[in-house]
Amino acid sequence: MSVMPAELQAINISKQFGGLSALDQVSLTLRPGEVHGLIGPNGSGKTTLLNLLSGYYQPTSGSIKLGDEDLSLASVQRRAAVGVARTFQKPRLLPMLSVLENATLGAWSHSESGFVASAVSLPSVAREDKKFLDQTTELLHGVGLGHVIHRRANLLDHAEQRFLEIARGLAMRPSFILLDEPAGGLTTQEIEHLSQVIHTLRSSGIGVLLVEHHTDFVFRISDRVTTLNVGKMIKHGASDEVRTDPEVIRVYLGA
Amino acid sequence: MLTVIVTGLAIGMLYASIALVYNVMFSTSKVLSVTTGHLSMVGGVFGAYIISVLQMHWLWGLLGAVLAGATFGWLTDVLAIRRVLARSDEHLWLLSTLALATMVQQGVGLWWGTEPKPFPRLITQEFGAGLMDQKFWLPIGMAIVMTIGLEFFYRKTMYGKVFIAMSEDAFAARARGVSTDKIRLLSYVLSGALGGLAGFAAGQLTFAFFALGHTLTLLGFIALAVGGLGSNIGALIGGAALGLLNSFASYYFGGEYQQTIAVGLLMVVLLIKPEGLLGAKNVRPV
Amino acid sequence: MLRLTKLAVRLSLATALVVSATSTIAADTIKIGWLSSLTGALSSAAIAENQGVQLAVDEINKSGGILGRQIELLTRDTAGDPTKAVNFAQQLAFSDKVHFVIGPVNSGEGLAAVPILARAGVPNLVIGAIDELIDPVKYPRAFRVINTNRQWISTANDYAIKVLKKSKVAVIADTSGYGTASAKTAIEMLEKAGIKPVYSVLVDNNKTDLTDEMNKARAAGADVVMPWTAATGMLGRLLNARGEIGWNVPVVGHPAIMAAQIRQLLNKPEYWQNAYAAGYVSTTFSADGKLPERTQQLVDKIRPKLGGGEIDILFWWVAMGYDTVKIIEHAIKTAGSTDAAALQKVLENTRDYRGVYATYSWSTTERNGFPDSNMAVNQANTFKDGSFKLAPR
Amino acid sequence: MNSQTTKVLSLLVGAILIATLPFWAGDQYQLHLAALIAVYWILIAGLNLVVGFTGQLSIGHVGLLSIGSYTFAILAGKMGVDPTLSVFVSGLLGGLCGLALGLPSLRLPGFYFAMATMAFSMIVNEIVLAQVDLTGGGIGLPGPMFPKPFDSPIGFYYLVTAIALFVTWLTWNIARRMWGRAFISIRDNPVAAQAVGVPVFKAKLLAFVFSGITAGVSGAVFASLQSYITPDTFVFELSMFFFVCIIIGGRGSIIGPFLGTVVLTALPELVSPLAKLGNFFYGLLLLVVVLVVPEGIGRMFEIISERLRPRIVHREPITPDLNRLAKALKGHE
Repeated sequence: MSVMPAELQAINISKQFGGLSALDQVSLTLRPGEVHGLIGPNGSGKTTLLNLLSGYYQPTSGSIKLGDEDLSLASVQRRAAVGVARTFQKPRLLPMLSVLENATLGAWSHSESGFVASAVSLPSVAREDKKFLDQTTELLHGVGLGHVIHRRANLLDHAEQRFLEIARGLAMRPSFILLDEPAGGLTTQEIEHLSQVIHTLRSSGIGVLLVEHHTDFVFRISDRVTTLNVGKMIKHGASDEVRTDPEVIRVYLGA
Repeated sequence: MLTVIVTGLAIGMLYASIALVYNVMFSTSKVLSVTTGHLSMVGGVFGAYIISVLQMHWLWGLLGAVLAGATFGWLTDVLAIRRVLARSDEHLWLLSTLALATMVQQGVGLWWGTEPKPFPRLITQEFGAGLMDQKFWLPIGMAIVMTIGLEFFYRKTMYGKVFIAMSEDAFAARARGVSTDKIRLLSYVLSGALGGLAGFAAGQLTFAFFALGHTLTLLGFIALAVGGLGSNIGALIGGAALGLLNSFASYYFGGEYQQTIAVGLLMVVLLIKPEGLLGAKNVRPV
Repeated sequence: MLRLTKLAVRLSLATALVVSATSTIAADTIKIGWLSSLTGALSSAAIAENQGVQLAVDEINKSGGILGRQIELLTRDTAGDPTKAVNFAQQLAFSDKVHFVIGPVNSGEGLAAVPILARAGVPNLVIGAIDELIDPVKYPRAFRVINTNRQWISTANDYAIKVLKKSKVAVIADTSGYGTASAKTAIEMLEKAGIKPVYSVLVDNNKTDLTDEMNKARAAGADVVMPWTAATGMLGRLLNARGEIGWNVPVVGHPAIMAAQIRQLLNKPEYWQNAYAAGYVSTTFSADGKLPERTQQLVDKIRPKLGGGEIDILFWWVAMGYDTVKIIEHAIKTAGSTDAAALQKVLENTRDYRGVYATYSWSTTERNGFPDSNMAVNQANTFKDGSFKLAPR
Repeated sequence: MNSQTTKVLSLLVGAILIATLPFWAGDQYQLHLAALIAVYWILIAGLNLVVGFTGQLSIGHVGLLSIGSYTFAILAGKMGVDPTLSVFVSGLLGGLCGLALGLPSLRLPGFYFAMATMAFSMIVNEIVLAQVDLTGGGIGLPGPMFPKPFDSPIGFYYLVTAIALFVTWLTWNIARRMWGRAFISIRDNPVAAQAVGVPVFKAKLLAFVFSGITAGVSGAVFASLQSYITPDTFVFELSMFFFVCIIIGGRGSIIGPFLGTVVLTALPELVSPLAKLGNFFYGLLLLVVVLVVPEGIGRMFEIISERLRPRIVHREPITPDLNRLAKALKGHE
């Protein structure tokens, strides 16, 4: 990859809902091929920051940049097109479709077949669709859902739904993937599989933002960690540096 | 000219009352029910049946209309809303209320006949009363009484406050021990009664006609959308605007384009100010 | 996964459903299709005509049927919907294979069904009034029993212009197929007689208040109001509006002005004064209060069937219904068979066939059987047993 | 026999049945009924993308049908334009009106959109009634026949069946590929649709315009089948009928709504008391389906069969195949 891969940056981001200030002057940089943990107690603004990065909210002040492109006001669809994928705290899937169909939906931005071309089923459309389906099958086997590829999504258990949403994100061939509390409700063995998957993503050059309140899991696999409290950034740095920081411990163990 | 204003205002107040009924139902269930217009139609038909066919006193007619509306409101909640709200799919309640509304409209058509039948005089009054004729002032009076009544109900009575609590945040209300199902059922029975009342009051203007259901649902909705969802004053303004626009248009350009003009007004307002004149902006999606 | 075999089962089940409608084979009965709009907006005429049709069929069957064959009446309620009329016309012609079809009643449905029956070659007694329903070339087997719209309009126009000596006419019609066609014909015929209508409007027959229209007509200086609609509701509201704005202008127009339903719709009985309508000699009381002899016979025969009391429906509808079946009887008896071509030939040569409602004559070129001489103008509020007194000359 | 061959086999059986229908159909009335089903299916197949797949509740498609019918009757009838060309123009105009209706209303929430479509069909009826010299107003217009091979009932049946199969093929191609998944994502989870980049408004509009085109074409052949059209022909009941066929047949499938159309068209004609009930019957059917089996009767067979012999869903643990994942991720660049 000749060109230096672009970074996803949030610069002095603030977000107010009416009087309530959810985020106050927060900055965060997400580099390709790096796992960046984002922790903080409930209501600290973690999900708000994630929603700002993924385009569901517009910042009140500050900006979001991908390389030199300013994404602050870009639509969710625009961010998907430039390679910013995300998962949700409560997986948002299509219950009536199979696992394979759900995951293949992720490849939407890369599909060139227009509505009319699809209607008359041009060979290019058929070829492209086959390519997407094959790639997604590989991804699904990769994340460990090989055994349920043709099962309808509403028959999946909680863990399978989480991994399916990750697979859908990967089908978007993202440069960055923002995971919203992926470890929630998983068994320790499943969390182990999750960290292996995240390591594989990192080694293949994808930048991973990990929003979690399973702090030991985050510290174990993150390169760098940012801690938020009441909408402000209180510590940012290497994983073990942040783990031993008195301020972070105070916030987590409670005054 | 004056007759055009008075007729416009009178029919406008019927649309306003239906918009009020939409608000009452929406406050507790976040559902805009297709049966709203049919409540008034049922009120009008039952009122006419009791007074003209059964030859009973108009008070019985009024009671019959309100009861019929209330029962229909109760049916709407039990059949079309309760089981469907349990499933989160947004469109289902739209399908179930449309189904119930169509059944009621056709059922009334088969029973009451398909031609508009005249609505009896309520207060003994000369027919040639022109502008002072009761058929104009009953709906106008009814709409004003309803608005004041609702404001009083929301401000002063305990149930009223619970309604508002539920419309603000149903989840929080449930957390404080409010049985939301019971309250929603109550609000549908109340809105049924109000709808029946509005239909009864405007009966002499609209006649007792089975096909009124869908028309009133649409025109009541336009008054609601123009006035702004959730605001009772908005409903009055929206209803008046729609009524006056229709009567002026049909006087100057002939009656053929009634619906086109009404929907034209809706489209203009929705394009400029989607939440209507006084409506509340809706909150964050995710 | 056996999902797909279930698919095949479902598919064949559905198509089998379509096939299962085999018609009942009853070779010997004479099958008459009756396309009546017993429900829907303009159902009052069909309900009355149905009384006449049923009476005639029962009478004929009791007396041994036609040529020894009983009549099987297949009544289909089109509810005033042209799509249903087309479907039923197809069903009667091809599935039930009827020998004769009476109706449809309303013009809109007639325009849809008559061509279908013509293409199927089924003899059709037309009881819709507008002119477009009859064409000796396009619809050779369609014979009209009812008078034509032009006969109604010319009778009413002559009365308004020649007898009442009015010259500023206001034409008010409804937006249905019948109303639109009649307004156009009425205005044409008035202009041919040198009278330019001062006001004309098409109104939805469900519109609940006609005060606007009547005010505009008065402002335009009209001295006679001529309504053309079959909707009794709308006519009632027109007469109410006339009374409420205190405008004593004569109303001359469609026979429905004289329908009994109007009486219940009027806010005051006297609103029915100064209202006249095209009527028929057969349902007009003579000076000494007697009905024509054939009409009186039918009145006595049908009274018990209508509850024995006063007959509260327009009696010419009943008489016409009765005549349609008698005409079919006449045609089959004369032709000696139910063959469509033979029936067509018989009807084409029928001259002065005396029915109750009228005396009919058809020819190879004339499919409108109702003679001008049988028309009359009646006074609306002289309603008695469905018949009327002659309007003042 | 795996599912693939049974699928092809049953479609083949279906195709043969449809192709040979004129020869085993009882009489011309049933042929007329079959042609009517094909005409309705042309519209419903397009509407299925809007209601069944994208989940947009349009209850005003009778307006688009009447636009198609009147365009055809005016062009091919009054102005003597070649009927085949008139069908294309009717479809085009249907699409344009779909665009005109969709642009302002597709941004609105569910109920607003439903009301806007209902109002649209009322407006179309009003305009048709008012423009007497163009549309014949209340009198209506004759629906002209098609030229030589298609003027006979059997010829016409094959024409409309061919069009219906073509439209079905188009919708099948869309439904089974990326666009189909995008539509279903809009219906079931708009937030997820946005997340993967689906242009929600543009997709809804495309589906709506497509359904406008099919409604226009359906209107054209409907006018010819009916041989005469008046404003009373295009009643609200028809909008309800189209829409109920899809909901009852099962949303998100094509065969379900098709079976819904066949059954719902044939039933009132065969069971005459149902015809009198008309709208009441459709309302009752819709309410029962929405309350009991919202996925539609099509899926009911599956639900029952699953309940009869429940497949034991054995849970296998998730075991990621990391190097296959790495290869897949690398494969993209």
